[in-house]
Amino acid sequence: MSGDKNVAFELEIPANAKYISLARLFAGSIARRMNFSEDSVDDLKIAVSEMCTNAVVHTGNGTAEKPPINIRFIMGEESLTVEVQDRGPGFDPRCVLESPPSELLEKGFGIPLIRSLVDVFECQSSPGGGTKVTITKFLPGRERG
Amino acid sequence: MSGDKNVAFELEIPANAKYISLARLFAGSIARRMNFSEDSVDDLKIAVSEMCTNAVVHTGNGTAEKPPINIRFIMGEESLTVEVQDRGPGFDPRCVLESPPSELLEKGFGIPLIRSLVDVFECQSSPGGGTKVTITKFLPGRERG
Amino acid sequence: MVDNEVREGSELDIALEHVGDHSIVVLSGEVDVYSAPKLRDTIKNLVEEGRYRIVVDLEDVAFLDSTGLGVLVGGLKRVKHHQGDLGIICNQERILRIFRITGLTKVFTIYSSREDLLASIKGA
Amino acid sequence: MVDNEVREGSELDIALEHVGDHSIVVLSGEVDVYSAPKLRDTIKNLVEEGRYRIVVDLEDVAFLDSTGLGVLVGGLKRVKHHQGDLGIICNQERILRIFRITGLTKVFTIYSSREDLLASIKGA
Ligand SMILES: Nc1ncnc2c1ncn2[C@@H]1O[C@H](COP(=O)(O)OP(=O)(O)O)[C@@H](O)[C@H]1O
Ligand SMILES: Nc1ncnc2c1ncn2[C@@H]1O[C@H](COP(=O)(O)OP(=O)(O)O)[C@@H](O)[C@H]1O
Repeated sequence: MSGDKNVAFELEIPANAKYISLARLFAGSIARRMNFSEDSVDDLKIAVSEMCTNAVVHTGNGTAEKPPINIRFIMGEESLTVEVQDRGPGFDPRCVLESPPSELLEKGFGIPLIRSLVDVFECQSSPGGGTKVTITKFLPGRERG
Repeated sequence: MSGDKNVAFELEIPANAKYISLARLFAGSIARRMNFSEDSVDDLKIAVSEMCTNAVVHTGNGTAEKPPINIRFIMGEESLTVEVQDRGPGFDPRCVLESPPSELLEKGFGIPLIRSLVDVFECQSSPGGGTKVTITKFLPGRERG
Repeated sequence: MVDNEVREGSELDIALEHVGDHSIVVLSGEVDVYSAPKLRDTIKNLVEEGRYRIVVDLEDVAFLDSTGLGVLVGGLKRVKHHQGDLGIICNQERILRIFRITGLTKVFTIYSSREDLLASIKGA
Repeated sequence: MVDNEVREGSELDIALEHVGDHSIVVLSGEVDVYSAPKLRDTIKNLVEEGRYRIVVDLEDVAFLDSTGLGVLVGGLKRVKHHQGDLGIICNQERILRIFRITGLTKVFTIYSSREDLLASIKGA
């Protein structure tokens, strides 16, 4: 896949938990075609799955006619960037945990997990404005330019 | 996957031959989740591949900054519909062969093959206006209402 | 060429086995936000039946995400309430990693195999 | 759980074998508009080397589309020009079907296995 600069793929799925596996599968296929290692493919599948899960859960998970989730994959020469955009209620990203919770909680693992599996994590959200989470993972030996 | 009416997925891929396999893979995954038989999954993968091939080839197959190909999957309760839209030169669909060519030609197999693998085939195109090809395949026992 | 992609489809199969007072919950497939409620219900039912020694076998799990972790932590809390325990059987690095990153290797008893579990039940 | 989805990636591997005056082109992977040129070049090179008895082994092909058919027909025309032949080895229904639908089962000599081909070479 060399010689391409920033090839983009877009995927739109219904805001419903049962279709997250398709996004994950697609993420894995793209990562494999970029020759990421099988470990990195796994990392990316988990990260994309977590991003989509948050997007779907906070958009109401198929409760009614909910706006779909948009996923954008940008294949660079040295990295894969994935953006997941929802049109849910949004939130204040400053409230998000940087690392897993210290008490024994049943939630709050998502974002810390994503952070530890990818090289760049960004979250644009504001209450009422939907959320866009962007991650980037570099091919080996290509980290941070 | 029952209980859903017309769930739609959208996929946008660059107009480049090397990404057609991703569209095919995605088509297969959707078809399997709808419980199409493995034979029908194959039929759909071939049909989608042929549709994307025509779209990509006639949009210049990655020769320059070409507009992407849009693929829409509509999961109905009884059928899967796939639309492939390109922004290529378009053509007069009346010129297309209904069945495989009778002389030994190296081309012209695409559309006859699609037609024979799916239940409904539609082509909207006009010279200069891009092309949208739509196919539908019914789940077994659900053919033509 | 076998095509296993079909099995990547967030399908989760759950089988139950009882060994002495231990209940083994054998998972196969993918544990994500779509399939996790099935696991949550299974554990909840066991606890309601008074079975507080639960071991979840993750050897055939192809994918596990934070929702799956949450369900396991929830199960652990439930059984602890009754002086029980919830452990996992897992020898897959791709899955163990997720527990390690989230600090949960310290929280769950981890058996590296079915034999490992059975030996520990016998030894007890 | 083995994950073979990776192999669904329109990768085409081509190996060549020569048996007497026959050249066997062994394909594995997917033949589509992206990978077909590789097959076209392989056949073209054989013909340029004066090898006009070509058999394409499709047993390990997971996917073949109209572009692949076109390349095979092109190869057949080329070798016919030199009084040669281009056959296929294929026993996979999913692939044979494509030849049947397009009327090409009448055009290509089809061997159901490698043994079938070798027997016919010997018998000739
Ligand atoms: N897409 C989103 N839309 C709205 N809120 C979100 C979104 N993603 C994350 N959040 C907020 O961030 C919090 C932490 O997310 P996460 O770390 O994934 O854990 P969990 O989802 O288990 O709470 C969530 O509880 C939620 O309040
Ligand atoms: N998306 C498209 N854009 C423009 N022309 C198209 C498109 N799809 C098909 N065609 C026209 O229809 C013809 C027949 O297509 P097909 O049956 O797939 O065979 P082939 O592509 O091998 O010629 C093509 O040669 C082309 O002229």
